[in-house]
Amino acid sequence: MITQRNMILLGIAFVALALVPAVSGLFLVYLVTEIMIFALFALSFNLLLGYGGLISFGHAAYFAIGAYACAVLLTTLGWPFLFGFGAAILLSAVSAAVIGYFCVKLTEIYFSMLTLAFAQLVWAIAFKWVAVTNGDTGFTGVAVPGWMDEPVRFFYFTLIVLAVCAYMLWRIVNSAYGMTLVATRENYNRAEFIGVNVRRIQLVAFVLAGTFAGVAGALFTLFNHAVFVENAWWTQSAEVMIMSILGGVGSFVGPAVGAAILLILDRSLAEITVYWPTVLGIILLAVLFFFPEGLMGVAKKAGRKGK
Amino acid sequence: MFNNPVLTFIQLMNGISLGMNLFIIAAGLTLILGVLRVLNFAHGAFYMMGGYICFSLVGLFAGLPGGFWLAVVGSAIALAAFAWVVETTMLRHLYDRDHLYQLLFTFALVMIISDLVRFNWGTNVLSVSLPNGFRGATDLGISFYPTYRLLLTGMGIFVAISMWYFVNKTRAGRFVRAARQDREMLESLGINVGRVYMLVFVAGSALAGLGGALAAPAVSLAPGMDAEIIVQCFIIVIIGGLGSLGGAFVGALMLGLLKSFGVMLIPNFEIVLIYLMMVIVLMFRPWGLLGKPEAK
Amino acid sequence: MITKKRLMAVAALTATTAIPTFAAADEGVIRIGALYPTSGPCQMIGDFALQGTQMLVDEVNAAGGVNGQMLEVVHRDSRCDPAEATAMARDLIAREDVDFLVGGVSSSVGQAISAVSRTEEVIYIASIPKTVQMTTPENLHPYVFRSAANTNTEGGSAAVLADRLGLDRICTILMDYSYGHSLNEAFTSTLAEIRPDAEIVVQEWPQNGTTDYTAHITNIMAAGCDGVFSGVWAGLFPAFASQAGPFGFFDQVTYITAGEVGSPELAEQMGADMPEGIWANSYEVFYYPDTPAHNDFVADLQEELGVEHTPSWPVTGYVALQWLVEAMELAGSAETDAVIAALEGLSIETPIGTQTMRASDHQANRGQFWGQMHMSDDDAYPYPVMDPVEYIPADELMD
Amino acid sequence: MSMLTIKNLGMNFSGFKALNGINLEIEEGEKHAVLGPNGAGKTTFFNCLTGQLKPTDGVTHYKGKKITGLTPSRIVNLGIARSFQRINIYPKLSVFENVQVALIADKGMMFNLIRPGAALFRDETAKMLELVNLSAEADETAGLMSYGKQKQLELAIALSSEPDLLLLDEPTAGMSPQETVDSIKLIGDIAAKRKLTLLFTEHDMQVVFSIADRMSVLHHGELIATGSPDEVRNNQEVRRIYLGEHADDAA
Repeated sequence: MITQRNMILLGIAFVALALVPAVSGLFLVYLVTEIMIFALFALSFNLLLGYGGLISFGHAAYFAIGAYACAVLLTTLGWPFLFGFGAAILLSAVSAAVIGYFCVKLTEIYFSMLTLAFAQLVWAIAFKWVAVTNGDTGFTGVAVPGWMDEPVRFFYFTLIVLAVCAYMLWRIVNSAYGMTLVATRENYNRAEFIGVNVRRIQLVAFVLAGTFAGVAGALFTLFNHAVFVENAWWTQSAEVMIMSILGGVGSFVGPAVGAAILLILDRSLAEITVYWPTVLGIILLAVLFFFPEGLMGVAKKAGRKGK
Repeated sequence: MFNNPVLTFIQLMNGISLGMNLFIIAAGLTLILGVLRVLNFAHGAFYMMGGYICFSLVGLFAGLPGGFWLAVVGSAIALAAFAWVVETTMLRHLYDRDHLYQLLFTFALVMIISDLVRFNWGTNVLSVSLPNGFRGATDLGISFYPTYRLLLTGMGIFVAISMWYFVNKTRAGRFVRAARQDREMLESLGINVGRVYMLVFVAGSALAGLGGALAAPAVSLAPGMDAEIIVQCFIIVIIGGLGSLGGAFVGALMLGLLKSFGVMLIPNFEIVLIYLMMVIVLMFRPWGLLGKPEAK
Repeated sequence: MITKKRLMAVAALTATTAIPTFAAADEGVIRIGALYPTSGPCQMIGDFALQGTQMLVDEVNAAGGVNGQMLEVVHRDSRCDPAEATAMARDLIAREDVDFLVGGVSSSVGQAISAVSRTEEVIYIASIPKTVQMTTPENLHPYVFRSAANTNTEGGSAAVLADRLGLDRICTILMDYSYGHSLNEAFTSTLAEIRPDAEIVVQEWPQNGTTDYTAHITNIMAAGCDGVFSGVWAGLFPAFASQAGPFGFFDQVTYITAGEVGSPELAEQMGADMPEGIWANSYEVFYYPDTPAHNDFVADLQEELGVEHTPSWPVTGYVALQWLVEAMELAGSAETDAVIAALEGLSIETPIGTQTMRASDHQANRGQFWGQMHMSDDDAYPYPVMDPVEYIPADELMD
Repeated sequence: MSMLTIKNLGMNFSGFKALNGINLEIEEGEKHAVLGPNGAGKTTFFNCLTGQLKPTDGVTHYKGKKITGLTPSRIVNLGIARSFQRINIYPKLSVFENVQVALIADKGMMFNLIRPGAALFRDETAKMLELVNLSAEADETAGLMSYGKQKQLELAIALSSEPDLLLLDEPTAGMSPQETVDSIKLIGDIAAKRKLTLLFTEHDMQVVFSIADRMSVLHHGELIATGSPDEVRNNQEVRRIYLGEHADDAA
């Protein structure tokens, strides 16, 4: 069965990733760590966009809440790592539940706008609540536990967290719930008339997506020993959306691949030209007009032709 | 603070004139949103282009009488032309697609336009001098007030009235209203909906250009000015109601007044308050203060 | 088939990441990682600072290098974004194998690079970020040094000026983010010390990103103060001036502004729109001081940039690197620990005078050029200049 | 007690009375047709019963429980399912999945994050497809099938909710004469087999008389007659304003 083969391939990808520190220098270790963090962020986002058809414009909020909570709990309050990390994720989940409760009442443009408005509110609070977040200077000097405070160790920590989260997300999207979520995306009205409480299904997606975004945010904090208000700004929400589209929202791994592409493009283009935003913009236009299903969509199509 | 009537009056004028400048820009955005249903993130970039083009045209028309005004008109026309190119070559092919793709398209535009501006005008802060005759202040009886800001106020009201007239009293305006409500109905009437969309996009963008050109002497030009304005415009449009011109007018005034009186009443937290306002409106009245709820 | 393609995508991904090559660790070269914004809103500052950096490298290399080793600058675009700067700083260390980091513009980027320099144990010279937070005890670490003046010096020197101008009722208008708040602390505490009778009447805090200051202008004018201390920095000042001018703001109050409003770049940009008689500061001005060292620097810069009237930002990049070069020469090596030891307490001759790096908090005693803006008498340079202009030293103000 | 009791139901669209003072009782096992020309308010009537619209007046009880004001999904969970006049399926999902999802929802598995959805209720799904004669099309993309088959699928989805009361909105709309005959036979068989109560709207008289045991006539939002087919056929008012004047429309 395809599902099983895919799992095997993901397993191979996992092993390949696990070998990165052994075969490459520190810079790849850093780059891949960063890619893995944003891949998780994008995977969480795609639960909303790809599976739920919900265009959230404020997904950065939960990333930022997880990131700040992790920083504050570990550093300011000095909690033990597991409690701090866990509580940060829990806080993202709770915020997503509260915010999501109001957002899923709206549809389409209004849903997007309310998610944006809430995310901007989170940003404004992070910006103004200087005593806790250190405002625009950024929260630096995060107390990262010694056992993971080393690039390769942190790489493996991230890899394991990513693998666990990706597996959970994979199970979720293929579960009975995942199928129902897709049904609500395909036809909101029909789903209601088979007895599905569509809002509640969407709320669960919102909370799950927020939770995993929170995990990504907490990882980001641990990786950088810092969090910045920019992580809550709407451009971060736009970025995760671009990642998902680049990779393809129609496939499970698409957004993760998109995260890798965007980060690699971002790094390499900036070295070639100061006009990297234009190049990125043109790539985006090309995807929109010629490959609307993203890179994974292209790969699938080519695969079908090849067969 | 209200025990100083002169101060209150000036703050009122500050709020109104700021609101009116914002209205010109937000009116274009709400028009596009209402009719095309496109969340146009590039609207701020169009505003920025308007400002920069005005800067260049002011230099070009330096010798001519009324050069500044020519430059303002020229900027609006330039943006209309630019929008026409964008619409006919790209945007129109996306109308049938999910609005996610339209959103992404406008992101791509933002990236490319900001680079175009950088390439053409550099990253120095540029300023456009206030036009002759508008450098000083005018006696309003209660106090003196900067003449150029009075002009901005007047322009905002002028645009509001002309747009109201256009939308409510002209044949073309009727189509725009109809397109806002029901695209299919318009098609069944044999109207070329594609043309209505194109004209709305062009007109909305011209308003962004006009707003940018008029703002240029007051705000000075710098990269990043697009990002600042777009968030404000979205706030206005949401508070007023997507697609509602009257709503944009009220929303712009509210935002302007909140800014001028907010710094006196709730210094430091206006930024939180603005987003809170946006959240509350969307939660309880998602169609905005003056918009109408959509029938499902 | 889906699955095969998926595998290929993974392979392609691995391949692309592998493309960037490792920098050959050339023993004979000392690599300096420069992090300046060359895109986005702070690009202008970054471009100039980078030119200053390159100029010093060229000078040093032309003279045979440092301890026989050549210098090489590797630049990454920090984009005025701390998250980006963090990644780029790491990239410079891990991929480009740089020995030192210099740069940063905003406070947050400064903090971000400092955080990397701490974990990676690489020396970082902050050439532009001014916030005192970088060198407060909880943030200070052995690897961060600052060649820029800090906000204490900038705000404090403004207070010195306010005292000298005899201002008693003072309003402030400072941007509502860390730079503004740090300036405020420095200004008010110094003022309380040297001019205890002066009163802060009204404090205005424009929001980050605002383009409309009229409400603040109106409040200040209604407050009846005789002086205004402002943190509306050069990038924002033209908008502020065009809004405040028609109200008669600058005629009513004595305006003292931090944030490089006195820099020649801005003066040339604004021309006659620059309000007459305001007090402003700059990192450097090409027309002062008239010393051989400074004149040589200006001449070199004129040649380097091909302009007659040189901008002020290059000196920040230049001096930051000068610290490293002199410290390496003193230490006789480019080893991190040796250079740290050499930097602590080091005094160097910069184009704008002698400066010393304090051992206690790694802060250079960089002062501030202050002056009153007037249209120049020189027909060849018809722009506002600081006249009179002076250098207010940092020693009394840094803390 | 009647299965469905509708009292004084009214729906007002900003001044326009789409439905007005409707009173109707449906008994268990009944096959009840609602007649009326286009624009008479049939679809609005269904929408008000199933929670799609919130009526401005009146209450409806289902098996003694008030259902007015409940959400569509709650009403479905109580045992009322419906089909739509316009095809309303998941066009991009396979036929099999269309039904499987409905079964997942019906069996209360929709919040199960762990059990793989594709493995659930496969036998039940297959049986349901067999019931509506779509077994051969199980793996096809639903939206690409013929109109008639999509209608059959629509029926299967509605049946998957295991309703006691099934509301069918114009089940034969847009079908060819042959499709109509087949489809009506299918509906009749299933209703008999599953002991369903049927409430359906229809414009085709042939269809109505072949299947309904009671019927109502809706005219300008008002119910002008209810009774057995013969009673309604002979009702003076119906004859005058519906069969008489609009005989062509009704045919």
